[in-house]
Amino acid sequence: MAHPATGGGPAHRVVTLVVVGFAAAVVVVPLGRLVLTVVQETHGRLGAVLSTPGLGAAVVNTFVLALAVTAVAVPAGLATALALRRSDLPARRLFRVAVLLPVLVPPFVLGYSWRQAYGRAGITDTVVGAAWTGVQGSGGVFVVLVVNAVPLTYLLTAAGLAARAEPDLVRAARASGATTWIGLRTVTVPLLRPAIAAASVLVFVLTLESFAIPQVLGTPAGFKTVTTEIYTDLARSADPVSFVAAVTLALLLVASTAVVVVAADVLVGPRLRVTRVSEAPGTTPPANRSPGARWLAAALGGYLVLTVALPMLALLAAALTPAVGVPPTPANWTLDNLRAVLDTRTFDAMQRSFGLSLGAASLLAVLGGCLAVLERRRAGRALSVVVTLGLVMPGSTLAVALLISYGRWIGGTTAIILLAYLAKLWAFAHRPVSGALDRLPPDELRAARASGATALTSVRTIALPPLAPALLAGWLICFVTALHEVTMSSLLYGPGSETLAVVVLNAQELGRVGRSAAFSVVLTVAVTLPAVPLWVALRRLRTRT
Amino acid sequence: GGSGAGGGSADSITLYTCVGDDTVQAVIGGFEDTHPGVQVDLFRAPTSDLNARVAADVRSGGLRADVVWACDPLTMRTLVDQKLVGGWTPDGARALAERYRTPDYVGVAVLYIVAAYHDGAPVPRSWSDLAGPEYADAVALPDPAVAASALGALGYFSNADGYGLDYYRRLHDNGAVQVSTPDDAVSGVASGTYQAVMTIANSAYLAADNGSPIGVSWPEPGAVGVYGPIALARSSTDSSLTKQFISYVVSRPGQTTLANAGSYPTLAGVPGPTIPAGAPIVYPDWSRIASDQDQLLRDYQQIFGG
Amino acid sequence: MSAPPALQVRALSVAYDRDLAVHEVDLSVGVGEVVALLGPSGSGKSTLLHAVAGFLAPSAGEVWLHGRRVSSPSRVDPPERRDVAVVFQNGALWPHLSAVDTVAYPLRRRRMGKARARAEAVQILDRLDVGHLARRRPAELSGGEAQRVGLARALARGASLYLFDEPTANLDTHVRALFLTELAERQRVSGTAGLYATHDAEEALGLADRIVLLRDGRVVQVGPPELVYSRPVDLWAARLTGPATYLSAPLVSVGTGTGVVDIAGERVRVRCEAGGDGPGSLLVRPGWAHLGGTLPGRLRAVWFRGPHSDHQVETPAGEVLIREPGGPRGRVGDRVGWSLERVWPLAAPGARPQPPRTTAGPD
Amino acid sequence: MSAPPALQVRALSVAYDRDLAVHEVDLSVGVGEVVALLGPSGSGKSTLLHAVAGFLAPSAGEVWLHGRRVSSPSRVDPPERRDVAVVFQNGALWPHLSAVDTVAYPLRRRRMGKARARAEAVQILDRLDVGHLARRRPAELSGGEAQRVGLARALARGASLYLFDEPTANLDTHVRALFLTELAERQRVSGTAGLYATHDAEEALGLADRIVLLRDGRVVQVGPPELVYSRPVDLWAARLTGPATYLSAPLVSVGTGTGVVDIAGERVRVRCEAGGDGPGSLLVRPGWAHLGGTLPGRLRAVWFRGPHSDHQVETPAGEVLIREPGGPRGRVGDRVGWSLERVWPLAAPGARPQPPRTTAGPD
Ligand SMILES: Nc1ncnc2c1ncn2[C@@H]1O[C@H](COP(=O)(O)OP(=O)(O)OP(=O)(O)O)[C@@H](O)[C@H]1O
Ligand SMILES: Nc1ncnc2c1ncn2[C@@H]1O[C@H](COP(=O)(O)OP(=O)(O)OP(=O)(O)O)[C@@H](O)[C@H]1O
Ligand SMILES: [Mg+2]
Ligand SMILES: [Mg+2]
Repeated sequence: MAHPATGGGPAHRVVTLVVVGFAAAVVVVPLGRLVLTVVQETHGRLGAVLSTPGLGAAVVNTFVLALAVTAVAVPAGLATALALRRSDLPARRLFRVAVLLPVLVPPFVLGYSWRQAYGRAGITDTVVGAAWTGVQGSGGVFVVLVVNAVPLTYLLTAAGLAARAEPDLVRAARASGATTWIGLRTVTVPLLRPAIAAASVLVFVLTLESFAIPQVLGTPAGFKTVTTEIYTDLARSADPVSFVAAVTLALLLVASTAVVVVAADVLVGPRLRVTRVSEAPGTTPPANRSPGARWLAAALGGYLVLTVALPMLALLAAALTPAVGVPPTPANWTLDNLRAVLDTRTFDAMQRSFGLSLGAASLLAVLGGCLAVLERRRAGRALSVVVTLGLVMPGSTLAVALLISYGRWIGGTTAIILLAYLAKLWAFAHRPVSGALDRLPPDELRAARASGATALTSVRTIALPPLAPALLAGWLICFVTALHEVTMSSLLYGPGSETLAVVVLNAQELGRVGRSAAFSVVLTVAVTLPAVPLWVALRRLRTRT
Repeated sequence: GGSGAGGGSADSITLYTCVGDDTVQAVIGGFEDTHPGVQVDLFRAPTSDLNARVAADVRSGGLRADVVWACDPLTMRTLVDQKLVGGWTPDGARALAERYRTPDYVGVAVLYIVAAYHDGAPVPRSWSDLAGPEYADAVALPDPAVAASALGALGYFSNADGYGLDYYRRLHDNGAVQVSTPDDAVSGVASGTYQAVMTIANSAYLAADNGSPIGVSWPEPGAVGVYGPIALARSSTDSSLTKQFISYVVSRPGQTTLANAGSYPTLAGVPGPTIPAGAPIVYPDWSRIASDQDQLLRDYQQIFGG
Repeated sequence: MSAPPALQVRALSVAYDRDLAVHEVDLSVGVGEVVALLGPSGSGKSTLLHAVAGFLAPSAGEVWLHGRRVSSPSRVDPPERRDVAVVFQNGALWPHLSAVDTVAYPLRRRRMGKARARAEAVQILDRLDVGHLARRRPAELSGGEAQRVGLARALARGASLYLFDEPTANLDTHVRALFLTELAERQRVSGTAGLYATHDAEEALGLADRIVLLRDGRVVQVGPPELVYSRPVDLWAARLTGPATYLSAPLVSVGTGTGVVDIAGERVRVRCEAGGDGPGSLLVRPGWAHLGGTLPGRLRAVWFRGPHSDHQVETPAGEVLIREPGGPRGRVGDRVGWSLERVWPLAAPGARPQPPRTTAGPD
Repeated sequence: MSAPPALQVRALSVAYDRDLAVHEVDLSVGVGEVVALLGPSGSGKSTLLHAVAGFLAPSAGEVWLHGRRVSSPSRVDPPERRDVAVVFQNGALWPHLSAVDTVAYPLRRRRMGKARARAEAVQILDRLDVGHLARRRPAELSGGEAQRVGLARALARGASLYLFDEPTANLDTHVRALFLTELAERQRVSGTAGLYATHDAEEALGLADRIVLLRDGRVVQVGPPELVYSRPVDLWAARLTGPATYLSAPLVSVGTGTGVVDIAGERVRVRCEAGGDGPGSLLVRPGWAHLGGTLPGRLRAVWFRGPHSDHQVETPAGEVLIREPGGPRGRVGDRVGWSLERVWPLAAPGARPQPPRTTAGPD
């Protein structure tokens, strides 16, 4: 619209301060410290760092991989969201939960589970004698990363859809002679663009910084990425040269991501936004079944079996057998691994982790909401980019940065771990909301203001409730990710602040697959149980689609 | 640094280490039993994380550990070079073999690089067997850039006659692949992904004991021994307590506890985990490795995946 | 008739989750005919249109287009396979498309080239006086402009049956006229038929060939405008179709086309078609009584309406509304004489009485 | 006046990215007064209301409420700090809130307890006949029902100035009446003022104390309904305010309140206030001429409009529209006599001629 009347109000200013403050604390300052370190300690060795053999290849690998994964995972997630939105889909509710399962598995375990499912001597190999040797190597890395990213894009686009039901817009297309498919292509999807953009940015960045899966499935085939390079350097970072090299690489990653994200957010983003006209949404039609639904369900089911069921099965097998290579026949079943995960020593770690994750996720939901709202103003956009940089920093580097910045005071406390989670996951909490917020017609906020609501109240009562799905989506991702996060906390923890992942995974070297598997099985159960009522709540919250 | 003596609370020291959890917990337990009222705060992480943590400490007010117990001499050397640790070793160290002693740190545990093979696969008698046709496309090695033990092996082979870097070239041509850590190698061979792998004895035996279908072989010219040194942090504010801890680890009771927990002790005469009778053992020349590790790694990466 | 009707709705019922919004409705629209669907808010107009368009599945009954069955509880042909164009009550414009692309959309769906489609779209927009806004998106249009774009989109569809849902709610008379002439043109040229949902009696009476009165999803009365206006089935229908007042006076005798009314003892001979289901009260339309005459009355209220003024007159037999051209004829409270020209015997008034403002004609 | 007016708009201009939508508008609404903002589609009504509500910042000029300046190019008080209630043209209902919660919203903002707010909300909804839909969300409401919820929300705000943007576009006469009586009640009780944007001349003439004619964002004329209707400043204003035809006949002499018109040689004495800026053509409203009389003419078109019928009569001096109560008086093509009672001298017709349907009164 024209010059929208700017009516901030003091409360609004407070929010701005809080958000800016957090952004500075968890992203700007640590990044700054890293830059400083590099500046002070690369005594012209930058050239040397950049000329490390294989680095070029790693960089190419990283970006090609990120592009490819984004190109495949986003459409896949979108398709899933559209499919699961159909009211006539059989077993819809089950699917809605199943699609999310991959998020629950820690990445490195996910990589392992795929190797066990499809690799040499894996499930398929032993059962039907068909192995996919490519699972170790670029192919495997790509596929598993895609599978890992689909739930994310699904959540984001689904949230976008749920934020505002507009049946009449599609009806208008149909009545203009558009088939279902054309209607999707020309109306539904274009209206989802902001959500799709949000998903794309997230997936892209997520792939750039992904470490565990390339490490587990890529390295054996000599497939290297920037993150694995960084890891290698860190391994020898007792030597200052290697340390600086690692940091330098991380900063390069951040810088190059910044370029991409800025391009996406500042240049493309605004174009994708379309101002909604607030009009009666059109009466919702009662559901009527159509034959296509059954096929859809079948396809979806197949996909889930291949990408979720089999790998999960492999995990379960590993969790129930005493050691790798022991055939998972009932005779060999044991609960040792599960016991090891659930023993008293891990118990308070588990409590701590749940508390930490709950706190982080909830805080993040608030921060994400606030930022998304600020983002409507121009200055906010910059912030959203900054926040995204926190996500792209490889976990280990981010942890180091935080230690350098705050270790002196809060090193080894849960506080610093919380900061790390905030820095890492803020983008997760923010992008879905901002993607969905774009569907809000300005007049609806005005109506609230004209009813006596302050800027903030109007956002709280009008803008956010329809975004409950988006917020919940963000919350869920943050919670789960924080729950099995290990890269950062294993570097940050101290006496009395060990997280569950640290105790269970890091304490036994990651090689002890049995326990790692048991761990993710426990996690899956521990998270799915509360997740189910959460999803029921979500379905009630969303303005009906 | 670790909370100083005279701090109101119970005396405590901080230990940074990368040694396996079982071992560390056991040793700490033993120490705390013999020294009532003392508490050891542990930060335990894989070498990479340990180093990163140290690096971060250094850049934010100095090392916050009193003791560092590393998994390989190389890491320790760099710390010594940065004047972070060293300058003292316990008297008990004299009881150790020469090769485990330096003025700044002493070796208190050993990792042996051995060959693990999947049941049914031919037993590798010599390291060079792994480059042979019966192991084509079925061998995995840990990454020397990540696992210091692997670097030790690299260091040894690179100037062992009959091997040299050419050995790795032959392995690679034979389809051998590189995994991240020795444990990855173990799970790989146990699951049957590989027929034979280069790994460390502890985790190989552990897997075998748990029933993994693998065997362990100490091939000619010998299993490569890589010792894990312990050292006093120069910044330690409570060195007396810290020194007591180090002395304990080196002492016979300490070494015994360590051995019972599944690690190979450095103190002669302390019964440790399995070492087949007459199994050959060799040791890399760390000073040489330290001097040209960059060159070594670069050459290695020319061959493997780089 | 020989050619099958453009639209035939047979015993159609449409239910939302809870309750029936359309109840066993029968109606048909002949080729080239415009039928107005006149009903108060919530009477089921939009629902009926949506069922015809194929957006909603009937819970009972059928919809036939040009002799082809397109909707039945078991089978619903998708909208794109019916030859209908829809104007939505809420506009339903696509936020991401400019006016020209919106109007070009149906053309493109007919495989028309992009350039040509846009050119044609601009023409249609021009005819509705919004050609200069072709590049604007809905958010940059005024209410009426948006509604016109919606109309243009429907016109571009070039269907044989048009479904209009309050298409002129936001249009001023001038633009309204533009649209109605456009519509008339199409009827003439290509025998287009139209089903026109509105709540505006005057509009319905003015443009439709036949009128269907809808009440709570049921058809109350069907017929040509004149008939529906002058012979409503009951008081409710009378009020819906325009200003209505009624005298509670006995109709002493009914002849052919005439009758005698007894008002406070005075006997008045009036026009009065037979067939009204009296003896209830007598419907009096504003034009059926005049100021000046022998009957006694007092002015209760007067409204200036531009071309004419409405006078609420209190009489011994109740209040009547009298419309006279020009300005007000006197002030509130004045005693006035009046005369009665015509009545229509109604069923006893069922609907609740309404505040005078209503009965004061469609405003 | 002693008390400052409820609303004062001073030389207000509002621009969208490109161009001015409101241009140096001055207007004021007294306490307890209802002013109608009458203008065609796109004339800037909504924009003006939005600027008054504080949604848009003026590019020039000021807005004063009860003697307090609330908008100027430099400073814009937020809407919640102005005592105004707004009814949006497009409803602007919140998809996630049920009707009752929507209406309770403004009450809650005034710190009213949840239970009480809801109770009160239901009352208001009841007064607009939608109490039974209290639990429904917008997606489950018909167009008119939704609009009523929007109205109820505004009423619940209980402001001293109401801004209505085509609030009755989707309402039938009955509901319209309910709303208007509610509005009148508030005016009476609490001296509420209203600014009422509409394109419907009849509605504006019927309900407003004063009328402001808006054209392309500029004020064309301001005055009480009668005046605006009978003495429009020009042909455009004449057409906007109702059915208008004009005779191109010389006004030979103008006396006090009367004049003599020469129609095809025949001299006719007519009512005719001075002050029209003729000599241009003569405005004739449908009520100003009558069928039956000495002047020659032929019926060009006839429209039945329920209470009355409009007759388009072709005369030597051009076409005139004559409205007579009751049904049509003759068929198209008939020769008819007619008489002229009153005229208003206009400026030379500037606006482009319009198709007959327009001039045929608000339909
Ligand atoms: N966001 C916008 N950007 C550019 N121009 C706009 C925008 N909104 C409205 N306009 C233009 O401003 C003018 C006034 O719009 P406004 O909505 O005030 O008209 P209106 O009097 O309300 O018309 P209607 O009766 O159709 O609602 C119109 O010409 C419209 O095209
Ligand atoms: N999705 C829905 N769920 C339940 N009831 C509904 C739904 N949509 C509409 N209704 C009800 O169905 C009835 C008919 O609605 P419809 O929109 O057809 O009315 P309408 O004649 O178009 O009214 P209006 O003139 O106000 O648009 C209304 O009572 C409405 O409340
Ligand atoms: Mg409707
Ligand atoms: Mg408007």
